[in-house]
Amino acid sequence: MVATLVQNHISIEATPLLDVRALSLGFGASKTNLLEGVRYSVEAGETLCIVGESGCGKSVSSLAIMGLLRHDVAHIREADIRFRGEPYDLHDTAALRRHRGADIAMIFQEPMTSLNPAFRVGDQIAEAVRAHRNVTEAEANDRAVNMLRRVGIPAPEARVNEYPHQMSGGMRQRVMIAMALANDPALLIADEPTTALDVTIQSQILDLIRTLQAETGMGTIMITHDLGVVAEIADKVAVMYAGTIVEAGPAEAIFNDPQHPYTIGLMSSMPKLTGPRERLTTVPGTVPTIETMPDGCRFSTRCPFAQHVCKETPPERSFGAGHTALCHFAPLNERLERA
Amino acid sequence: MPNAILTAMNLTRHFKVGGSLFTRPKTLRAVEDVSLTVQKGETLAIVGESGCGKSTLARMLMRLIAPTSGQMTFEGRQIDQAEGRALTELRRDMQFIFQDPFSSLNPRMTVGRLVGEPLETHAPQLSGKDRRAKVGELLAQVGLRPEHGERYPHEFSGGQRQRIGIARALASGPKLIIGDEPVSALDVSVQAQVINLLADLRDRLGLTLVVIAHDLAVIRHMSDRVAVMYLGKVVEEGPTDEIFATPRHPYTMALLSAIPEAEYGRTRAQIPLTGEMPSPIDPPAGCRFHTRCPFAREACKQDVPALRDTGIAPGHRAACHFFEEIAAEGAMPLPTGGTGRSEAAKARFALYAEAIAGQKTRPRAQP
Amino acid sequence: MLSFILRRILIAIPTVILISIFVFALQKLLPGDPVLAMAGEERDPATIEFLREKYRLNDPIPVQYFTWVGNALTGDLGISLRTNQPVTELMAEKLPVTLQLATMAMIFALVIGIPAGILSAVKKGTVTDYVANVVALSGLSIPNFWLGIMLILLVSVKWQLLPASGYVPFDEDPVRSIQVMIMPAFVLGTALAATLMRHTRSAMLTVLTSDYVRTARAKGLSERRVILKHAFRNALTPIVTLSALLFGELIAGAVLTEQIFTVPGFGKLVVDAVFNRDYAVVQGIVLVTAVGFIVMNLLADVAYVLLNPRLRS
Amino acid sequence: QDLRIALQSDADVLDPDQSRTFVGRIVYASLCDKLVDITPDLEIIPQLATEWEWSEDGTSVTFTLREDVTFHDGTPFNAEAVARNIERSQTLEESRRKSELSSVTGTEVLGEYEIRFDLASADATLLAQLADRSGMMMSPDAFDEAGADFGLDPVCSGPFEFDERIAQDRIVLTKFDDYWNAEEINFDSVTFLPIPDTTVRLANLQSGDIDILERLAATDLGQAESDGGINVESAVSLGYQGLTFNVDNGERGDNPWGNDARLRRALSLAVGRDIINQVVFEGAFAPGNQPFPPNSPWYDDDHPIPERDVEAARALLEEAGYADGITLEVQVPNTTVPLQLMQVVQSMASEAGINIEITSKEFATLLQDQSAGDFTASQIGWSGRVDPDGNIHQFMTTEGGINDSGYSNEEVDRLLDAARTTNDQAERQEFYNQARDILNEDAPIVYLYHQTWIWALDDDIQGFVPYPDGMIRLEGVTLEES
Amino acid sequence: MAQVATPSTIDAESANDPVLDRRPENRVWKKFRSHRSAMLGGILVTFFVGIAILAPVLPIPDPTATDWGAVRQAPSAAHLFGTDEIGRDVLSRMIWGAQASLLAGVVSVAIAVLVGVPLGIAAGYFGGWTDAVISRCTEALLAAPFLILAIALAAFLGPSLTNAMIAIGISATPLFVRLTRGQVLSVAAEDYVDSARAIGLPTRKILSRYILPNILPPILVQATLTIATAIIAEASLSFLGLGQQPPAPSWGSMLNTAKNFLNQAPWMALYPGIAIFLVVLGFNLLGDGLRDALDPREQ
Ligand SMILES: Nc1ncnc2c1ncn2[C@@H]1O[C@H](COP(=O)(O)OP(=O)(O)OP(=O)(O)O)[C@@H](O)[C@H]1O
Ligand SMILES: Nc1ncnc2c1ncn2[C@@H]1O[C@H](COP(=O)(O)OP(=O)(O)OP(=O)(O)O)[C@@H](O)[C@H]1O
Ligand SMILES: [Mg+2]
Ligand SMILES: [Mg+2]
Repeated sequence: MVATLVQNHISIEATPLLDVRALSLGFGASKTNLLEGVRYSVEAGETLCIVGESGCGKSVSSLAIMGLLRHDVAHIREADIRFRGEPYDLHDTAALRRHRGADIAMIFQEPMTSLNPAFRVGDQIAEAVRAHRNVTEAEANDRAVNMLRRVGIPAPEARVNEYPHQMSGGMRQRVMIAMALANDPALLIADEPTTALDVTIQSQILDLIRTLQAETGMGTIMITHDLGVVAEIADKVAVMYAGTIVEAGPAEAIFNDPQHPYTIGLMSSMPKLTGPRERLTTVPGTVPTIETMPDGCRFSTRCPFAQHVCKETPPERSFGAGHTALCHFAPLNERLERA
Repeated sequence: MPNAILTAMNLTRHFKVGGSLFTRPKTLRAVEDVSLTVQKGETLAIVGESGCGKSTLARMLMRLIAPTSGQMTFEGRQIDQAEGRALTELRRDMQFIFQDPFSSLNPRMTVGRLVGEPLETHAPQLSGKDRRAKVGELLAQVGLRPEHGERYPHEFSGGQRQRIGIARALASGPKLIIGDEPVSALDVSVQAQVINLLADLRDRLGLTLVVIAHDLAVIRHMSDRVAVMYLGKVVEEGPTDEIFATPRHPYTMALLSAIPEAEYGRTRAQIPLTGEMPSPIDPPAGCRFHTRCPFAREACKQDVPALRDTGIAPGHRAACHFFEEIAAEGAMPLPTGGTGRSEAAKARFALYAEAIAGQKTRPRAQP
Repeated sequence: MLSFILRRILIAIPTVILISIFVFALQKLLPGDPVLAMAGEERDPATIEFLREKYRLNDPIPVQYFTWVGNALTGDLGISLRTNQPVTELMAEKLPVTLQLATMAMIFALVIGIPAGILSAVKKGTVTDYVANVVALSGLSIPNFWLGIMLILLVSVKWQLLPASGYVPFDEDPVRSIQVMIMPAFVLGTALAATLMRHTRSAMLTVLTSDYVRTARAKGLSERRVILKHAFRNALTPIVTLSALLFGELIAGAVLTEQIFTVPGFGKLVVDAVFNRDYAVVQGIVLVTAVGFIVMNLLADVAYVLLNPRLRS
Repeated sequence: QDLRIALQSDADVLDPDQSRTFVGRIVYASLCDKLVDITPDLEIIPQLATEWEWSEDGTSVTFTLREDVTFHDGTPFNAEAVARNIERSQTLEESRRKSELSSVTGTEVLGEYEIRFDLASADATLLAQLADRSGMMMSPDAFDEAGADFGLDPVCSGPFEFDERIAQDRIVLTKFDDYWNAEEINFDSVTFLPIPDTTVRLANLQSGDIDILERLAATDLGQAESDGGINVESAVSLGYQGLTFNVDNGERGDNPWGNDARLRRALSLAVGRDIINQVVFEGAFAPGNQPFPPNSPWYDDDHPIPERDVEAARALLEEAGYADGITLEVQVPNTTVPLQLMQVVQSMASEAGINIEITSKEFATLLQDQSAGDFTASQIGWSGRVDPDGNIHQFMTTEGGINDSGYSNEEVDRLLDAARTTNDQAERQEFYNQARDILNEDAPIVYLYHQTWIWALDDDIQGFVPYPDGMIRLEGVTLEES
Repeated sequence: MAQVATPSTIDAESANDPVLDRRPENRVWKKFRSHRSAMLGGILVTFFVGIAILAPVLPIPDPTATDWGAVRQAPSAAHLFGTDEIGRDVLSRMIWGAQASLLAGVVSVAIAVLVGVPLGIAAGYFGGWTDAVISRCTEALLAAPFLILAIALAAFLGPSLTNAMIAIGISATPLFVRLTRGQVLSVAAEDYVDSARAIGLPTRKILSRYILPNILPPILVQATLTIATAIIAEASLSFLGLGQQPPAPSWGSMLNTAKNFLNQAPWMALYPGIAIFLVVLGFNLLGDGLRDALDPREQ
């Protein structure tokens, strides 16, 4: 099964696995879109990291793709998405449900609360299998045991019969991963899968995801705001600020050659483990709320370089090899000078 | 120790837990026999995996919970049994910053009242007007505006709320502030704001800080000294630089090696820790770390290691039977160099830092 | 498990003692001489004096109390002043009746209240939600006696569908027994259904926003399965606890309902006993309902534990 | 064939010697025969005793008994049995019949079926007592064995024998095959069902769940009559309803209303008894101003029911010194009819300047307060007795057992005692009339109305005879399924 | 404590901060007004409170004036809602009865809240013996049948509307004790309560400023539900002669009388029944709205 999947992925390599060309949506009565023209793509076998501060819309965008946003509160205003080259309709609930858990799987940030406390973990995994495959209960249970083994849980035959509360956070997150991968999805969306965990456990989980990805060739979207995790795992990075992707590109380019002032600010805010201990450079101010969202560049209220022109929608500038940034002045060192 | 402001001797705290409907309660040894000294004016950091007893220790130091056994002194006064007036006074001199800025502010009180409340208790002689002025001052001190006093906590972002918490802690004019993971709940850009703020306040007001965290980069950035905890015990302590450069306890090493570094291509060989952290309800005998220690030997299963001087730097101590041998094996892997930023990128970072510091820029005439 | 139950029983003892003292204090507080109520229209003084002696009503209250407790411990709750029947026998006769009524009412309440609560939570803010809430509130605000009589007039008199009142023991004729009990159970169940509906709704609303429900959806499960299996299973816990608390209300409500439909159960027994100052019966009933209440709560706790894998280990 | 009868409440203990409720007596009518019975016109007629003869001075009476009677347990009925019954009624500690038989000093068995009762003095009320619970004959063997618990399984000699009882649910009696008058009895069993709510009682009849109900609410009359499947029968009761004033019962008797009869008479004048009857009882009850209803032979025609006269009432108030009006607190049982009644009275009285404050009380409380003298006025009534003495003596004589108003008048005491001891109807009537002259002036009780017993029956029921005592006698009653 | 002017190094908040309306009362009111069902509830309750207060000046017949010629008359132009069993105007009695019924509902719930909440707070916050004693008494009270409790209290206090309210209040108290205790247990575990202890705030103030305001919302909701029960309980109590004394009207006693005439005069039950329903609905909608409006975290 693994083999066929890998083959499949080779045959469709030309088109990205998931190609979000434009995604805009708003909540409730608000006219301003929370997500504005979000675009990114991920290919099979590749890891895309979405970074950005808390509340910028990372989770909302992935929930939208999963079809897990409530239709009565979230209004999708624009959605041009392809999955494996085919149009992917965010309004077709039935189709979304077929995709969910089968081709596209998701794991969430909170391992402690994301598993149903009332059911055995084995049943919860088996349920995911049976939702999409026509298998017997016994087969589904076997699959559950196998999956637990694959995510490195010792004695999986016994563990399937345990309840979530009997497991530690790290184990639960592994169960979540096992559940997400139970149907060999083509795409895994991991929404801050390690934020709630210790560094030692975190590195185990990241290793696990990496290994599994190598085995099955699935594409991964990893949401995080921990740049350390990004540096470790990402092939590509998309930097999100207030609902827009302000910069995207190969991981190396983002780390070593960031273009957008926000990306630079973010990198500067990280305390370092080596080198001299200097006062941290920060991104001053706070993120605008949806009501106070400025026109044009959304970062303009906090950007130390903001000029009048920033009231206009910034152009997307390209810096080669898929590295783009939305800024009037990128590259800064070329377009700006000291006053 | 003439300069010690807070000392703790053999602090222990047990909880009765479980006692579920079926079983009798078990003893959870959250903190076991911890001794610490905090010097006036220094910043002491306490690190450790979650659940290792950091918060319990902090709350004990703050006397929010009583120790099961052990002594504490504050400026030479015995405080472990303080009650009533003595406790109120202690709380003027010693303040607390909570981990979660979202849950630690009463959602139904305005910020002004929240910050003014410690004044009400500790400086009752102040008139209402003076108190309001003082609250405005405090808010300004943490980078908020006095008008913000009329608003409710939920109208603020996480970073702003943490500032409110800090303003509140500063209100009584404390000598020592204990922060229980004051930045863990914040994301990097906000975290940086709060870290800078704390550093400024410490420098300006001459505060002593005890900071709890599990992010080692944050620790390294903020502290003078570090104590590393594992499963209720301090396993290593010493000056920050020594701990990061020459960690001696295998747990400290593992912790340091597991931190992903935010630099492209920079990696470090990991010291793999197997298994999960044991439960404090039933801690392993001997060295508590032996179940996960890659260097564990027979002796570790029986003998409880004491904190010993490492001889690397004054005050650097580790609780491991074999740290000399492990160090000799050269076990602590060094990070690789990373790919490094381009010159253009470095220029951009410099430009950014200058702009933040107030340097104006203007668009270059485009070619 | 056993030790848990034992501990709970130990905790309940002071409650029972408190209740028994309370009931005895009542005797002192309540005006209306039981003997006067019993002596008949003529109120012959000799009879009155004799009855006082016979039922030891001249003893000081504490003496009466300890006599009663002593007898109660041996299973003797005295005899009814009104019919001369032993109280235990009377209660043994009435208990199945009220149990049947309460059970059927509870079933009604559950069958109506829970689905309505789930529906209105799932459809929060829609017309369905409003309608369900309004119906629930009307269930709460229509007095039982009113609803009861309306039902009798419509169902029994006008449409002649069900017997108007009375009782047929279940073991005698199950079908008829249930038929007779349908209306009273429904009336008793409405207010309960309303309460259950409101609570189910709020429990479901909490659960529906929880992470594990999101997880269930992310697995691609059908909405039906997400709601009925994942969400409801967890919303059930508070509902079970509540249902036990509602037992008290059920008994209180049974008083009026049994009166209207002439169901010869506990409620009717207690009303008649109170009005006739038949203290032995009042005391017996209060004691038994109190114990019943405590047992219900105990069962709820056990169910709570059983429903909560976390507490089971 | 089973006959189902709905009663207003549950009977108490089924031992004629211990029993005290009205509904209990309805059950006995089918369960226990008495020495004598009454006609609808209140004449005493034979039942277990075929004839009786008074001695000259009225201090003894000799009964000849029916010979073909056995109790339900097979024990034969004879003079010996009667003697033991009387003895039990007089000596059983729990017996509530003692005062009713207080005039009987002893019995003498004269033959198998002949017995003489010896009396302390002439007692005109005795036969009427023997027409009720005091005259009910129980199997002596059964009561000897059961003692005070006889009521759990009563054994008498009536047309039906006891089968089972479930408290508050039903009492089932089955036909007694050896009944002396068995050919008059047409049912295999009779079931009594207590159904307190009048609306529900009627609903049960309409839905066919029962065959007969007693005490239909007057307000339901129209509905019952308009229902083609229901017949209604009625009889004015022997009892009365009124306001009892505290004239001299304890400290609270010392109040304007207790001290000044003019006030009480003013109130009596202020209320329109016809209006009450029309508004509250749809005109079905009988207005009243005496302990006996106007259709009773004992009614004193010299004091007819007064017309409502607000002016006269005001004048009396003024005369008593309350020209500006006066307040009267009345305690009322907290049930629909009394409350409705009192609100009507209240409304009418207010027009005469009497401000009535209604305090509704739960019945047991009301009764206690009343007997303890803790009241000013109390709305209460009396279910009535066959003999006139039962409606007046114990209420109006100084030592009367139920003289809650604390009324005391030597002349009245004398007249009422005298009326007891003569068997001459005309002479008794005269005593009562003389007493009435005084009592009408003093008005310790203001009588308002006499209830009418209303039975609603399935129209398949034939042969039902309404009796003023409110009992249901099943001799000759038939049910023909249509 | 050394004071230094705000250092420039600390990020000052940008000056143009947009918060629409600073005053909390205004915000609560605004939120409340935009809550459609809450407004409906408010209007219903205001309407009934209004007629209860205005009863004396409204152009309606005397609620106790009897008319022997018009007993149990169906609604007509003369009597819009018909007349009752002794010829009184049902509309007028309904309007006057609003007073007694609303009072019965509100006052008895107020009693239950004022007694139950402090006890619940004490039990929940102090725990130990205080909790044990309060909890046991509460359970005992919960287990005792309402009717018996009510009769005893009625008898003890004497029959009147006030005492009926007290009786209902006392029997609703255990519920509030329980609810409050549970809430306190969860609120007391919140960080902000610890933060109050950390600044050395006395217990008294912790209870009044930290615990009380935060446990209020569910209590508010329960209170509005209990108002319904209380209005109906007044009816049951007037059945025991405990409630409003005749001839003064209350909806409960009107319904109680009406039940005997459901066949002959259904309007006697219909209108007070509808009034009770509307008031209960009103209070519940109001409660839902208030809870949302008072919660600063709720949008
Ligand atoms: N149902 C909703 N209604 C209105 N606003 C919403 C809703 N859900 C999310 N939001 C808003 O959308 C914004 C983006 O939320 P999102 O969860 O995507 O942030 P995030 O980037 O994942 O942050 P974090 O790192 O904290 O998880 C937030 O400001 C949030 O308040
Ligand atoms: N009140 C309490 N009752 C019972 N157990 C407790 C209590 N407080 C803490 N513990 C337990 O004590 C241990 C140490 O907890 P503590 O909160 O001090 O850890 P921590 O190091 O602060 O963890 P984190 O990083 O997650 O905040 C944990 O196992 C915890 O479950
Ligand atoms: Mg998120
Ligand atoms: Mg902690």
